[in-house]
This record gives sequence, C-alpha cells and structure tokens, in this order.
Amino acid sequence: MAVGVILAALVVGSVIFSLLSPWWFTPLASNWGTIDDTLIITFVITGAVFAVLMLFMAYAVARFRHRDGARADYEPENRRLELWLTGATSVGIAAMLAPGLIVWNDFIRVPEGASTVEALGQQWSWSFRFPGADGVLGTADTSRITAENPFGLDPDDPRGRDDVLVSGGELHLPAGTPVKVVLRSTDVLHNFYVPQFRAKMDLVPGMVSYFWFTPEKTGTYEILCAELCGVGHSLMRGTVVVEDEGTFRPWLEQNPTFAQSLGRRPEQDVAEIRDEVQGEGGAEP
Amino acid sequence: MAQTAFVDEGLDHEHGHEPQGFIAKYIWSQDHKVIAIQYTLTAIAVGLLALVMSWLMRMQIGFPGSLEMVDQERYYQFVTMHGMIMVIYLLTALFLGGFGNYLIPLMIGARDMVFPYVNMLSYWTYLLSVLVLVASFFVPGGPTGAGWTLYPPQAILPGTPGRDWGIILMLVSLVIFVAAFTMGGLNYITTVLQARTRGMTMMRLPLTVWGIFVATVLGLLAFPALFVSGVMMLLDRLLGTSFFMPAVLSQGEMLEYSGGSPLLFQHLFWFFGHPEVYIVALPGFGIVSDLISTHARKNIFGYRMMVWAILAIGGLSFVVWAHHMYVSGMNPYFGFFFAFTTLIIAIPTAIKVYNWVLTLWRGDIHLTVPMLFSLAFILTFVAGGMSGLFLGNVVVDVPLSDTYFVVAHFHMVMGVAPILVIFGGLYHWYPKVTGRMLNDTLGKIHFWITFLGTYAIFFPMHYLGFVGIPRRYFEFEGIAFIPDSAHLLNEWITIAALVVGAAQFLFLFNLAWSAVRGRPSGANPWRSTTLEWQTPETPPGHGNWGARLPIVYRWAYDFSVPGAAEDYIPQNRPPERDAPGLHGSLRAEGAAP
Amino acid sequence: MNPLGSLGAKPWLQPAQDVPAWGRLPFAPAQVGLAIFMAVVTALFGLLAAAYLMRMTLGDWRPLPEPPILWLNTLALALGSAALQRSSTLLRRGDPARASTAFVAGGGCAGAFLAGQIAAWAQLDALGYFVATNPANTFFYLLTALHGLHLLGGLAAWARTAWHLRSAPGARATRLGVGLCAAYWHFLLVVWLALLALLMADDAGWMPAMHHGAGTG
Amino acid sequence: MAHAETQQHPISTYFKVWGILFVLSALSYMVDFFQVQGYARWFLIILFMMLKAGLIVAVFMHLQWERLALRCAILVPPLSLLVLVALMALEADYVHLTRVLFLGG
Ligand code: HEA
Ligand code: HEA
Ligand code: CUA
Ligand SMILES: [Cu+2]
Repeated sequence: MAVGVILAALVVGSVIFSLLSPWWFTPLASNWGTIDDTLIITFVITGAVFAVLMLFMAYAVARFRHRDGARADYEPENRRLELWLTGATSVGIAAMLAPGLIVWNDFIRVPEGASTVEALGQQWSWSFRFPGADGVLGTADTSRITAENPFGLDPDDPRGRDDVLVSGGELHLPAGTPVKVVLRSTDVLHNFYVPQFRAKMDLVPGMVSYFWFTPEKTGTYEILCAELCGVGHSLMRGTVVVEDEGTFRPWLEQNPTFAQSLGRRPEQDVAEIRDEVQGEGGAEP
Repeated sequence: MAQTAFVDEGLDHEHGHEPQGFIAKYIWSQDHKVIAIQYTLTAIAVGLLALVMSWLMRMQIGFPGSLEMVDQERYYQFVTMHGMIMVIYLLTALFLGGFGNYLIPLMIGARDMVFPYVNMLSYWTYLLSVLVLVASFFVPGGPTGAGWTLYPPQAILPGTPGRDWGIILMLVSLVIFVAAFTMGGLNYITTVLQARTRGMTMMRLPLTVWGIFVATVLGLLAFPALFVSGVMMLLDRLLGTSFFMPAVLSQGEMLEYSGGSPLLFQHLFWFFGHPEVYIVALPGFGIVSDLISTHARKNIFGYRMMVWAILAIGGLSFVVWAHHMYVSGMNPYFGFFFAFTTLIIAIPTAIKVYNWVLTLWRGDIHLTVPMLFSLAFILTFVAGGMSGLFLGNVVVDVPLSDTYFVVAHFHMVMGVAPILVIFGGLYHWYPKVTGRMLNDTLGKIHFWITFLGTYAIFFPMHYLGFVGIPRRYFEFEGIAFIPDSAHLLNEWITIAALVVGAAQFLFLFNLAWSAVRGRPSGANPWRSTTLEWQTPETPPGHGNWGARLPIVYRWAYDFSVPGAAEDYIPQNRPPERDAPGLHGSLRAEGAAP
Repeated sequence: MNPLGSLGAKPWLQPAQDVPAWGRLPFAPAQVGLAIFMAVVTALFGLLAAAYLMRMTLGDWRPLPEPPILWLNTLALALGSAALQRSSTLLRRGDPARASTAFVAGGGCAGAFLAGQIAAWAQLDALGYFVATNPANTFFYLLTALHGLHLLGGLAAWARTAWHLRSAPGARATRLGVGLCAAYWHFLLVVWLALLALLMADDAGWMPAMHHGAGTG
Repeated sequence: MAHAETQQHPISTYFKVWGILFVLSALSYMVDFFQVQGYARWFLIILFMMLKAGLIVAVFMHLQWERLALRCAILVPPLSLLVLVALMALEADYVHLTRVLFLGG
C-alpha cells in the first residue's frame, strides 16, 4: 500500500509542481508564439499520458501487492488490447507531430521582404553586420580576416562596400519587421540565443547558417551563446535592443560602413580598396 | 578455433580443466563469470570518479565559487569527463561487459562464451582504455574540456582545456574502447546465436538476453562511427589534416586548416551517439522485464511484442541521429525527416511501457528491493521519455535545445532510469554471484534515497530549461532573465545531489559487507524460472552446469501457471507426462482463432 | 529450418513435451564470429565512404593521381585470395602438402600487397602528395592504412594457422582455420576493390556532383 | 540442420517475382533515360539494385517464408548506412551552397 501511495503522491506532486511552478518561460518578444503553442500541446498530451499511466501503475501496485494465498493471473498476451493501445499512442504522437512540422515549415522559410543581419561570433564576443543600402551582404570569409578587416569581407565584392559593421556586441533591431539572421563564426561553434525570441541556431565555421524571426516587443534582451565554445562560453554575451524604426535608423547610421572603416568613401574604386587591403598582407597571416 | 568442440552436440563431455592458482583463476581468467565481475568492479570504480565530479560541478552551480578548485577550466573538464565516463565507461561497460558477460552463458545454458580468450582480452583492453582515460588527468593541461560530444573545431583548438594532451588521450582511449567492445560484442552475439542449449530457441530467450543481444548488435554497427570520427579528429589534431576543420582564425592566428566541415563530425558522432543511448537503454529494458515478471510472479505480458519492440527500436535508432542537430545549422529540411522518425520510436517504446504495467496488473507483487527499483525505473523512464518527445518534435526543440531541459531529459532517461535498473539487477543477481543476499534494510534505505533523491534533482531541472537557462555554463552571473528563485532551486538540487551521491556509499558498504556477512541465499532465492538459477552450484562453478547441460522445455515466464503446484516452473523442468494442464488447453484455444 | 527461430512463434503455446533443436546456424562459432566481424568492418569502411563522399564535395578537393603500382597490388591481393581458396580446397581433398604450399603463397601475396602499398605511399610522397596537403590525399592514406592494418591482423591469424598446418594438418580446426583465412582474404579483396573504385572515382570523372576548382581562399 | 520440409512455391509466385524484377529494372533504366543526375541518380540506382537483390535473395533462396528475422537483420544496417550516405551527400551540397553564396567560394 505504502509504495503505491508514494508513487501516486509523486505523480500528483509532479502535476501540482507543474501547475504552480514559478519557473516558466520568459515573456515572449517575437512572432514565435506558435512554438510556444506547439510546446503546450506537447506538454498537455505527454503530461496527461504520464499522469494516467503512472497513476494506473500506482493503483496496480497497491491493489495487487502480495497477499498470502494470492496468485497472479496467467495472461501471455492480448492482441486486441495491444493493438488498441498502439493505435491510441500513434494518434497521440500524430497530434504532437503535425503541428510541430507545420510550425517548422514556417521556421525554415524566411518570408519575402525580411531584412537581413549577420551575426558574427568568435571566442568570445559578438559583432554584427547590416547589408547597407543595397540590401545584400557582401561575401566574406574567415581567411580574409585582418586587423583592418575584422569581418573578412571580400574587397572585390562591390556589394560589401556599403555593409554596416557593428562591433561591441550590441545589436539594434527595428520592431515589427521580420529579420533573417545570418550566422557566421570565425573559429568554433557558437549559438545565437535570445530566450525571449525562442529561436536559436548554431554558428558554424566554414559555412553560413540562418534563422528568422520578427521582434515584436521593444526592449533590451540578452544574447547568450548556447553552444560550448571553450572556457569563455558562459561569458560570451551580447545585447539586442528592439526599438521602433525612428530610433533604429539613427543608430544604424552611426556605425561605419566597410569602406568607411577602411578610411575610404563608399563610392571609391573597388580596385583601390583591394590594393589597400591586400597590401596589408591579404589572406596570409 | 579449438573452441569449436565447445558447442558441439556432445557438449556434455568434460569441460576443460579448471584453472589452478589465484592468478589463473581471478586475474588472467577466461571464465565469463570472473570477467563479468572484473568489468563490473572496474566500471563502478570509474563511475564513482564520475559521481565525485558531478558533486564538484553541482557545487559550482548551486554555490558558485564555494570551491576554489573548480575554476572554469576544471568545470568544463569535469562536465566532459563526467558525461563521457558515465555513458561509455560506466553504463556501456557495466551492462554489456558486466551483466552481458555474467548472464548470457548462464541464461542460455552454455558453459562459457564461445571465445573465452577473446573475452579475457576484451576486459584487459577495456581496462587499458580506462587507464588511458584516467591518465589524461595527469598530463599537462589536464583532460579535455570539450564536452562529451567533443565537437570540433573547439575540441582541438586553444581556448579549450586539455587541447594539448587531454584530447589526444581521450580519442586514443575511445579508439581502444571500441576495440575492446568489438571483441566482447563478437563474443556475445556468437554465443547467443551458437551456444544456446538444447530447447532454447530464440523465442524462449529471457528478455534480458534479447535486450543485451540487440544492444550489442547496435554497438557493433555504431561504434565504428565513433572509431572513424575519433581517428579522423586525431589526424586533424596531430597531422593538421582538414577533415572537420575549415579555415579558422584561432585567437588571432590563422591556422593551416581549410575546407573541412564540422557538421561532418556531428553527423558521424551522432550516427554513433544516438544508437549508443539505446545501447545503454535496451539491456535495461530487458533486465527490468525479467525483474518485474519474477517479482510480480506473473508472465511478462506480450512477450512477442516485447521482442519485436526491441528489434524495432534497434532498427529505428539508426535513422534518428540528427535530432541532436536540429539547431546545428544543418540542412533545415532534414528536420522533417528526423522529427518523424524520432517520434515514431516512441511507439515501440510505449508498447514496452504498457506491457510492463500490464504485467503488474493482476500480478502477485512482491515489493522486494529489485521490484522497487523496477517500479522506479518505469516512472523515471516514462518521465524522461516524455521530455524526449518535446525535444524530438523539431520546433519545440528550438527553444529547449542546449538548455537544462535537455540535461533533465537525458539524466531522467539515462542517468537515472538505467542506473536504477543496474541497482535492481545487482540486488537481484547478487545472491547468484556470491551465494548471499544483500541486506534488505540497507537496500530499502538506499532505494528510497536514490529514487526520491534523483527525482528531486532532475524533475525540477526541466523547469530551469523552460526558463531558458543554458547548459554547460560555468556561471550565471548577471544574466537578467534568470530569477533569483532559479538560483535557489539550483541550491536545492545541489543538496539533493550530495545526499544521493552519499547514499551510494551505503550501497557499496552493503556490497562488501554482505559478501561476508550476508544471509546465505540458497540456489534460487527469488523462485525464478530462468536457467541461471538452476545451476547445480551457487555461485556457479567452472563450466556452470556440472556434468550435464540443462535442457529447456518451456519459455522463461511460466509463473503462476493455472493448475501447477508451485507458482513458477523453471525452464528446464520437463513436463509431467500427459499433464492435461494448461499447455494443451491453450494450444487448442490458439488453434481456433 | 529457421536459424533464428520464427519471430512469430508463441513460446508459451509450444507443447512442453516438445524440445526443439537449438536453432543454431549451421556453422562453427568461429565462422559466425568472423562473419559478424566482417559486418563490423563493412560498417567501418561504409562510414568512411560516406565521409569521403561528403568531404569530396566541399570545394577544395584535388584528386591525386593513383600510382599505377596499385594495379599490381590489386593483382597480388587477388592472387593471394585465390591461393588461400585453393589451399582450403586442397586441404579438404586431403592434400596437406600442396595445401601448405598454396597457403604460404597466399600469405606471401598478402605480404607483397602490403609492400606494394607502402611503395605507393613512397611514390606519392616523393611527388609531394603529403598527408595533410589535401583531403583527397588524407583519405587515400587513411583508407589504405586502415585496409592494410586489417590485412596485417589477418596475417597474424594466417601465421597461427600456418603453424597449425605444420603441426596438425589433418585436424578439423586447421581445416576451419584455412577456410576462415580464405574467407577473410576474399572479404578484404572485395573491400579493397570497393575502396579502389572510390579512390579512382573522382579521377575518372564518373562520380556525380563534383565541385572541383574554386577553393576557399 | 537440414530443411525439415521444403517449401513449395506455386509457379505464379515466380511469375509475380519476375514481374516485379522487370519493373525494378525498368525503373533503373528510367533513371538513366530521364537523366536524373547527381546523388539522386546513384541513390536511386543503388536503391533499385538492393531491392532487386533483396527480392531475389528473399524469394529464390527461400528466405521470404522463413527468415524474416535474418532478412531484417541483414537488410537494416546497410539500409541505414545508405540513408547516412544519401543525407551526407545532401548535407555536403547544402554546406557547399552556403559557401558559394556567402563565403565567395
Ligand atoms: C538512455 C538514453 C536515452 C534514451 C532512451 C532517450 C530517448 C529519447 N530521446 Fe534522448 N537523449 C539522450 C539519451 C536518451 N534519450 C542523451 C544522452 C541526450 C543528450 C546528449 C547531449 O547532447 O549531451 C539526448 C538528447 C535528445 C535530443 C536532443 C536534444 C538537444 O540536444 O536539443 C532529442 C531530440 O529529439 C532526444 C529525443 C529522445 C526521444 C524522442 C526519445 C525516445 O526514445 C523516448 C521514447 C519514450 C517514451 C516516449 C516514453 C514511453 C511512451 C509512452 C508511455 C507513450 C506515450 C504516448 C504518447 C505521449 C501519445 N533526446
Ligand atoms: C549515465 C549517465 C549519467 C549519470 C548517472 C549522471 C549522474 C549525475 N549527473 Fe550528469 N551528465 C551526463 C550523464 C550522467 N550524469 C552527461 C552525458 C552529461 C553531459 C556532459 C556534457 O555536457 O558534455 C551530464 C552533465 C551533467 C550536468 C550538466 C552540466 C552542465 O551542463 O554544465 C549536471 C548538472 O547538474 C549533471 C549532474 C549529475 C548529477 C548530480 C548526477 C548524479 O550524481 C545523480 C545521482 C547519483 C546516482 C543516480 C548514482 C549513480 C551511480 C553511479 C555514479 C555509479 C556508482 C555505481 C554503483 C555504486 C553500482 N550532469
Ligand atoms: Cu560561444 Cu559558447
Ligand atoms: Cu538521440
């Protein structure tokens, strides 16, 4: 009896804990409410199955504990019951999976008209790049990084000259516009993670990954690195400030473009810039 | 090849010569029972090391800065070694090398493994891999701190502890472990296939053997992936090749690498890593089935479904690996495929859970210590499996990945549930190994502390994950969204972890004390049906079966058969001639569906 | 009858009087063990092939010229495999003397193969194709080295069996050993042919979706 | 260890199997005919090849009726390896694509 009661108490206690828990999601600040919804669906289904199944077990333990003279049933199998249970489980699984896949489909498809921003990670700090007036990020590569060209932009690529470079780990975003975050790392894996946005993705050196979201609530949020990247992992923080367009624009314009950062005017000749950069040693260290 | 005769029909010939002398008998032994004990003790020893490391980690998380020795570097080294030791060197070795070695020959009615020499070699190779692993604590720079997943480029670049020697020794140790496992695994499979005694068909095998068998198959096919990725990373580290290494600028310096792909490593690693988690789960499934059936005095419900489920889980586990990579930057369309396969796995697993519970239903449940551990296993495993469904459902994994929710998931399902099975199994088979019972009172104290304690550690941890607290963080200083109450919760978790850890020493004491002082158990204290309990001697002697091998007449679950005098019929008990009993009637029933 | 037993059987229904046979596979344990081992090695090389195909596509792949000596080596390995097969047949026919000769010849061929592989390495090295210069090179060295190591392991078993062949040519265990060596040699030959095809693939240009040229940097 | 009883296969089974083999071969040719390129091509060709091989093994070598277990055990590992190969190929293309698009090479 006691064991059955303890098991049941544990299950009931877990349910109560879940209902009363002060530890819950940070308030949502992006469009990914659908992720939260999917999570809640999953939570309700799995929670219910867990509670029912385990209470049943607790009951069985209490009811069929050994008594003198008692004898167990002999029941090798029951096809009907097993098929029925399998079917019910499949339905439960489908009920979780279907919304999950639908939301995933949204998650990986960047909507038309999303703006782009690049987050560049390195041990253990963040910097960012906006595409500038042309709306396109110039190509960039780790092997081109020098002290003058910390983003490794390709000086031959005209699309990169107007790219706006943001160092210092603080990113500003305009509220209400979808943004595709393009992720790049110069050294090891990192992960761009803002709990309030729900979305996250790894930065992988040697390739470019992405995710998208629409910041919906203005405010200041912390960027955490969520992929182990060495001893400084837990200190790799940044800030993202979501503000309205009116405050965002001036902020963006404060930051230098690639050409400006090299001490050039944006319209200056590509070849000149290339000479400048490669004169400093180009790709070779 | 000289062993061929070993399993020939005329098995009843005299079995070799018993080795003489302490060394031949206990050190360089080729007897599966001795090797099993060697494996078990070694695994427990490194397991304790990993346990102590979890204390140190917890101290840092619950009471930051309280232990001066735990700085950032050490913290990551502890996390890495804790995870790696627990998964590979403790659980894999204990389930397969320990339980597998001891139980397979006994349960199938064989005199030993089919390749005893290779079996012995397997243990010593395993020991070597453990020693190399432990050696990494003493090399300059210490063991690697790259996380147990050892993701490159991080694992071999500066900025990660132990990137000079630690990572090399880690990889070498893993490669050696794979060799040891392969030797053992060949043995287990061949033995199950070829050394079963007369009458022991595959469908009469106890589920323990099925679980270990399929886990071994998984291991033999999955460990090569670890081997391959380990060797390739070693080359990247030592020779400067670029399998996994793209061009990287490490701490201001451009390295010679170019063109490689870190994702390639992740795919290879998880192609091993996911089957690996079932390698440590399937033997647990098998063992717990037998424990429940025996201690509830009832046949396991749905034996065939149980076998099929084990096979299905084993097969499926090879096509779900990238669910660990949903947010790794891999091709996003893979998400659909892997979410689907991952959630499908829940179905055969669910069948197993239902069947355990249905076995209890209308049973005659003896709440012995092994039974208590089995019940606790079901509860913690289902809890952990449910959180797995969150993570498997791609888009739900996005906010939860790399948070404490994942830590809570895999501890429930791997750090608690299988460990509880191991304890249950040890309480259950200890009498066979030593001839004495473990002390029951100590056992019950140990059980309640471990069960309630681990639940208290890991259940609330899910909610830290909901808050969004990232895993593998040395400290949470100055993160504004983490409420103070979460730090408080962390303190409680740490305290629970210390208590639970301490309780394990109670168990170790019980193990040692009962070996000398325990109540003599007799041959079959649990009145069990399977063959290992029917040996002529307890503990079983060299060659296990005395002069004649047992002959098997029935499946492993003839408990409480209607009309039978006792509530269990051993597998090797011949039928009473013309007994009208159940078999006849059931057969008639089955014949007319 | 079914070696694994029918998975559909209802074990509790089987009449207790019935003592079915073991349901073992009709092979010696060593044969089964070797078969499983070969499956493991297949998985190993299969995974390497998967890695090879992926790495090949990443842009910086520069195929290396396969030294012609590889064809000679292939021939040596094939001959070795044939010789061991012959030895096994002869032994079964009760001709231990000629079986021994064939057996030794088989081992010799394997030795020649290994020597030839090392020569191939030396040639590539002399041409400046070092291990770390390009992933194509690395894979070449890695695959040949792993294959060679497996053959080396085979040679250890071969040496043991050769000794048995001298001391107890008529024994069942010897016959089994020779047969196992032959099987393992065939297997390694097949693996080698597959590897060769893989290594040649990028050269011959018949492999799909290759992105040569334009490296990063 | 001999076969306790030899299974009798009705002649129609053989015709059906031939039919399926024919269809599978036709599919292989289609791959060629429609010039499916790249990894898809090899994936499909290997898939059809394995299906054919599996079918022949299963039917003509009397596996189908008796050795479900063995067949699964033999087929599942190579199939999962094949899944790995196929996905890795896709992954490589994806990684390469991001390099070409963003990293200029
Ligand atoms: C024994 C080990 C074990 C087992 C059995 C499992 C089982 C499962 N795991 Fe877990 N997992 C790990 C060990 C294990 N895992 C480890 C070690 C990691 C982390 C590694 C690291 O990153 O360090 C991990 C991480 C991990 C991730 C990656 C998370 C991330 O990093 O972001 C995912 C994602 O899909 C996942 C999913 C699952 C699923 C779906 C199952 C399923 O198999 C669970 C199935 C079981 C059940 C579901 C319960 C029984 C079912 C029922 C009673 C019926 C329910 C019916 C309905 C709900 C309708 N696991
Ligand atoms: C089987 C696996 C297993 C087990 C048993 C445990 C046991 C424990 N683990 Fe751990 N853990 C992992 C596998 C395991 N862990 C893995 C894979 C990681 C990830 C590493 C990484 O991120 O790289 C991890 C990471 C991890 C973290 C996350 C660290 C971080 O991300 O920063 C934490 C934090 O609290 C933690 C805590 C604990 C605690 C408190 C215990 C225990 O103390 C719980 C209570 C104790 C027991 C249940 C007893 C266990 C028995 C023994 C240890 C063996 C002795 C045996 C006998 C006496 C027979 N573990
Ligand atoms: Cu960057 Cu962790
Ligand atoms: Cu997994």
